[in-house]
Amino acid sequence: MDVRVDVLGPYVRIAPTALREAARILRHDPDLDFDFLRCLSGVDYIKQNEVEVVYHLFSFRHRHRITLKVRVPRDDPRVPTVSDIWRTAEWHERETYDLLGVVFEGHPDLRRILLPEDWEGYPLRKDYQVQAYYHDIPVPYDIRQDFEKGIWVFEDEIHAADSIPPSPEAQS
Amino acid sequence: MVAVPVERFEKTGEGFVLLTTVDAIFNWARLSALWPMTFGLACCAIEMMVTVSARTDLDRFGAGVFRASPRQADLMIVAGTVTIKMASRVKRLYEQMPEPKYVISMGSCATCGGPYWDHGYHVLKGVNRVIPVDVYVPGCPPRPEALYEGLLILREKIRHERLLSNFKRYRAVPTMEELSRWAQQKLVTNLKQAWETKKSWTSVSTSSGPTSE
Amino acid sequence: MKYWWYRFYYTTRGILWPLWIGLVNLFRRPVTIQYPHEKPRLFPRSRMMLYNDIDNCIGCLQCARVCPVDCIAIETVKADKDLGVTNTGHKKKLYVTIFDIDEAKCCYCNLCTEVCPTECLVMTPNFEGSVYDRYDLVLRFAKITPEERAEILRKAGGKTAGVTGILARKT
Amino acid sequence: MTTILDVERIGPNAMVLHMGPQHPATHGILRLDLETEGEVITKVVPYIGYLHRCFEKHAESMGWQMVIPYTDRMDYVAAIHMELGYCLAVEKLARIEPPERVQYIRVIVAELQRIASHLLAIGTYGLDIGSVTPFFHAFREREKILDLLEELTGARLLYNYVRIGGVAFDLPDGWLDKVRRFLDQFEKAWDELNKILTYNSVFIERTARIGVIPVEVAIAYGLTGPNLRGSGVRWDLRKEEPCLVYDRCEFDVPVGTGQYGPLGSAWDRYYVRVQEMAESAKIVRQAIEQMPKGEAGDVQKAIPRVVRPPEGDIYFQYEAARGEIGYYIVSDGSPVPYRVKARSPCFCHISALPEIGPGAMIADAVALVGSLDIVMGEVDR
Repeated sequence: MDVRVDVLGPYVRIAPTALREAARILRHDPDLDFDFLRCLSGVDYIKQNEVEVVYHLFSFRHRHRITLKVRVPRDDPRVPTVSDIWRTAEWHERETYDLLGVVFEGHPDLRRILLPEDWEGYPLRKDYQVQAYYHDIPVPYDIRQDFEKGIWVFEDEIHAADSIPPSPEAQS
Repeated sequence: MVAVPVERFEKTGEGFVLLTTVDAIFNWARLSALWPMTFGLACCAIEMMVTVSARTDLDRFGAGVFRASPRQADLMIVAGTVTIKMASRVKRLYEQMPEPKYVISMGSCATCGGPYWDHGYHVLKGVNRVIPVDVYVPGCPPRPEALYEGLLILREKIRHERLLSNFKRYRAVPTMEELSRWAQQKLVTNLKQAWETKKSWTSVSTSSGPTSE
Repeated sequence: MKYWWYRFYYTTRGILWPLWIGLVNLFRRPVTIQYPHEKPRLFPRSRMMLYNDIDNCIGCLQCARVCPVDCIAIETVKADKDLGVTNTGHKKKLYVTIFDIDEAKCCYCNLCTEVCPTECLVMTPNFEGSVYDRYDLVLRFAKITPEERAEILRKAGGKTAGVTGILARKT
Repeated sequence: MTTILDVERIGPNAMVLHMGPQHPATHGILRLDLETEGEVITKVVPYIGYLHRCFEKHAESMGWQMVIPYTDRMDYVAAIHMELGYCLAVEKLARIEPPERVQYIRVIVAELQRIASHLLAIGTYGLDIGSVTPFFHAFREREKILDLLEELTGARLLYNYVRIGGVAFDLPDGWLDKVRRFLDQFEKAWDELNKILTYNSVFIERTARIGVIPVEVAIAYGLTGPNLRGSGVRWDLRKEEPCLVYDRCEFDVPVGTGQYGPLGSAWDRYYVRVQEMAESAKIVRQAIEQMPKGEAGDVQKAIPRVVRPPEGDIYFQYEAARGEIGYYIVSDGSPVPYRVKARSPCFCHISALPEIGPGAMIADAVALVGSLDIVMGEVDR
C-alpha cells in the first residue's frame, strides 16, 4: 500500500489482492460511504511493463473523495471486479477490458463492449497494431490511393508509389 | 466551366405540344421527389435534422419526407462517421433500398474517414469502401445549406442520367467526367469568390453585423 | 368529481394552448431562408473551406505541423533567386512546389490559420463544394507545374527544404 | 419499476425484439435487444460501440491543443462543454490561470450551449413521443443560439473555441446586446414551448408514469446531470464544486418533484431540462452584468505557445449538459498527452437501461430511451 498526498491528485495505491476488501469497506462503512464510482480507467505504462487501473470514488453523503490505484503486470493483467459493489463498474470494466485487455476476475459478463467481438488486439495499449482487414473490409487508410488518384503523382513518383508499404499504421 | 444544359423540355410551335424524351421525363420524376432515409450516425445527423427544421426547409425540394424504412427510400444520406462495426449494417440497409437509389456522403468522416483517417482504428475510411457514393459533401459538419447544395448537385446528376444509354442520342448529354469537372470547377470558383469576400470582410471592418450574400 | 374537473381543466388546456400558439405563429414572419436563391446569413468569422493564397505563402510548414488531421501536404525547395516579399513583408526564401489541402479530411478547426504568419491561409465562408469524386476535393494551390517542379528539384540536386503531411509518409 | 403488469414468468412465449442500430428513435446508433412477454419488456440488453471513434487513441497521438477538436466531436450537441472540461483539466494540471474575463466568456458560452443542447433534447423527445410541432419551435430557437455562437466562434456545431488558457476569439462588438435581446425573446418562446409540450395532457400521460429511476438505482449506476436530478437528488457540479465563476452567479438547481406521477419518471427528467434552460438564461444575464471590461488580445494572453504540463495525473469533472463529463489525464511531461480518458455521462445512463427498462411496455421503450437524452458520440467516444 502506497499513499501519496503531495501530488496534484492524491491517491492510494493498493495491491490487487486487497482491492475487493478495500472496496467493500469504502462502500459500506457508514463513515466512508463512497456510493458513487466516478470513473474507472486503465493506463498502460509500457516502460514499467505494468497496467494501472484507477478508481475515482466519491461520497454523496459526506462529499469526500478518494482515488484508488492498482498496478498489475502487463503480460497477465488480472484485477478482481468491483461490479457487484458499484453497479456502474460493470460497463466501465468491460470498456477497460475492451481497450486495454485487463481481465476483471469475477465479472458477470466480460465481453468486448465498444469493438466487435472478434477484434484483434487491445487498441489503447501503446504497442497496438491495427489489423489490415476486418471481415474483408480494409481497416487502415490507403495512402497509395491518394498517390494514385490524387495529385501527387508526378512523372518520377508513379514508380515510387509502388514501393509504398501497405499502411502507415501497420508500420509503426 | 463546362456549361451544363439544364433545359429539359423542347417546345415546338406555340407551346401547345410538349415534346420530351423518356429519359427526361423519368429523370425529372426521379429528381423531384427524392425520399431520403433517416440515417443519422453522428454529428452530421444534427445538421441533417436542422435541414428539415424551419430555417432551411428541405420539403421545398420534395426531399423532406424522411423515411424510417429503407424500402420506401431512394436516397441515403450517410451523415456521420461510419465505423467498422456499422459498415456491414450500412451495406445491408443500402441493399434493401429499391432501385434507383442514390447515396450522398455527408461530411468528412463519411467521405474518407475525415479527422479519424490516420489514427482511427475503428473508423471506416470512407463509406465508398462498402457502398457506391454519388455525391460527396465536404464539411465537418457541413452546414445545412451545404447538404442542400449536395442535393442540388445530385439532382443535376440524375437529370443527366441515361436510362436508354444504348440508343443513339439526338441531343448531347454531358458525360459523368464532364459533370465531375464542372462540379470541381464550380467548387474552385466558389472558393476563390469566397476568399475575395473574406478579404473584404477582414479588411473593411470587424463589425459583427450579419452580412448577407 | 373534483378530480374530474381537474382532469377536464388540464386536458382542455393542453388542447387549446397549442391551438392558440399555432394560430399566433401563423402571422409571424417566416424564418425559412430560400437557400439556392438567397444565401444564408454568414458572419465575418464564419469558417468553412480552406483557401491558400499561394502568392503570399512563405512555406514555413507551421500550418501542416499544427493540423491535427494532417490534411495539408507541403513540399518546399530552397530558392536560388529572389522571390520577392509577401503582403506582410516576409521574405520568400523557398519555392512552394506542392501545397495541397485535402478538403475532404479537413475538420475546420481553424488551428492552421491562427499560426499562419503571413495570413495567406484562410478559412473562407464557402460551403458549396459538393463533388462527384472524392479526389476532386484535394485542392492544389501551388502554381508551379510538374515540369517546373522537376526543373527546380534538379537544380537543387533533388534536395527539398521541407516535406510535410501525406508526402512525408512516402518513405 | 413501472409495474403495470406483474411479470413473473418468462416462458416460451418470450420474444426478442431487435431495435436498432439504425432506428429513427434511438438518438444515434444504439442497438437494444428487447426481450418481451406479450407487450411487456422483460429484459433490455443494450449494445453500443457503433460510433466508437477512438478519441482516446487520438488524444495520445497529438499535441495538447490539437486534442480539442476531437473533444468537440464526442458530444456534438454540447461541444463547448466537452472542450471546456478538457481545457479546465489541462489548465489545472499545467497550473495555468486564465484571466477573469475569459472565465466570464466561458460561462456565457457554456450556458448558451446548455440551452441549445436542452432545446434539441426537448425537441427530439417531442418527436419521439409523437408531437412534431415542438420540434420546429425548439429548433427555431436553437438556430438563434447557433447564430450567436457562430458569430462568436465561427462554427455552427463544433466550435474549437475554448483553448487551454483562454478562448480563441474575443467577443465581437455588440454581441452581448444580441445575447440580451435573445434572452428577452427566449423567455417568451420558453413559455410557448411549455404550453405546447410540457403541460400538454397527452404528453404527460405518455411520460409521467414510465421509466422511473429510483434514487438508489440512479446513484448505483453513476447517473449524473438532469437524469440524477430528475430522481430528486440536488446535485449540480456548478453548485457543489464550482469552477469558473459559477459561485458568483445565483441560480437554482431544479430537481424532479414527481408532480404527475412517481418521482424520477421520464416527465420529471424532461421537466428538469426545461427548468434548467431558464436557470441558464439567468446565469447568462448575471455573467453579462458582472463581466469586466477587457482590452484587445486579453483573452489570448494566457494561452501558452507550447503546452507542457508537468508529470502527473488529474481527474477533473465539469457539469455538461448531459451530466458529469470527467477527464482523467495522465501527463509524462511531454508535449503529447500520455493518456486521456473521458468519463462520459451517457455511458453510465445507458448502462442503467437493463435495470430501468424491464416492466415497461414496448410502446414506451422509445419514450424511455429518449428521456435519458443520449448522444451516442459521447457513449462510444
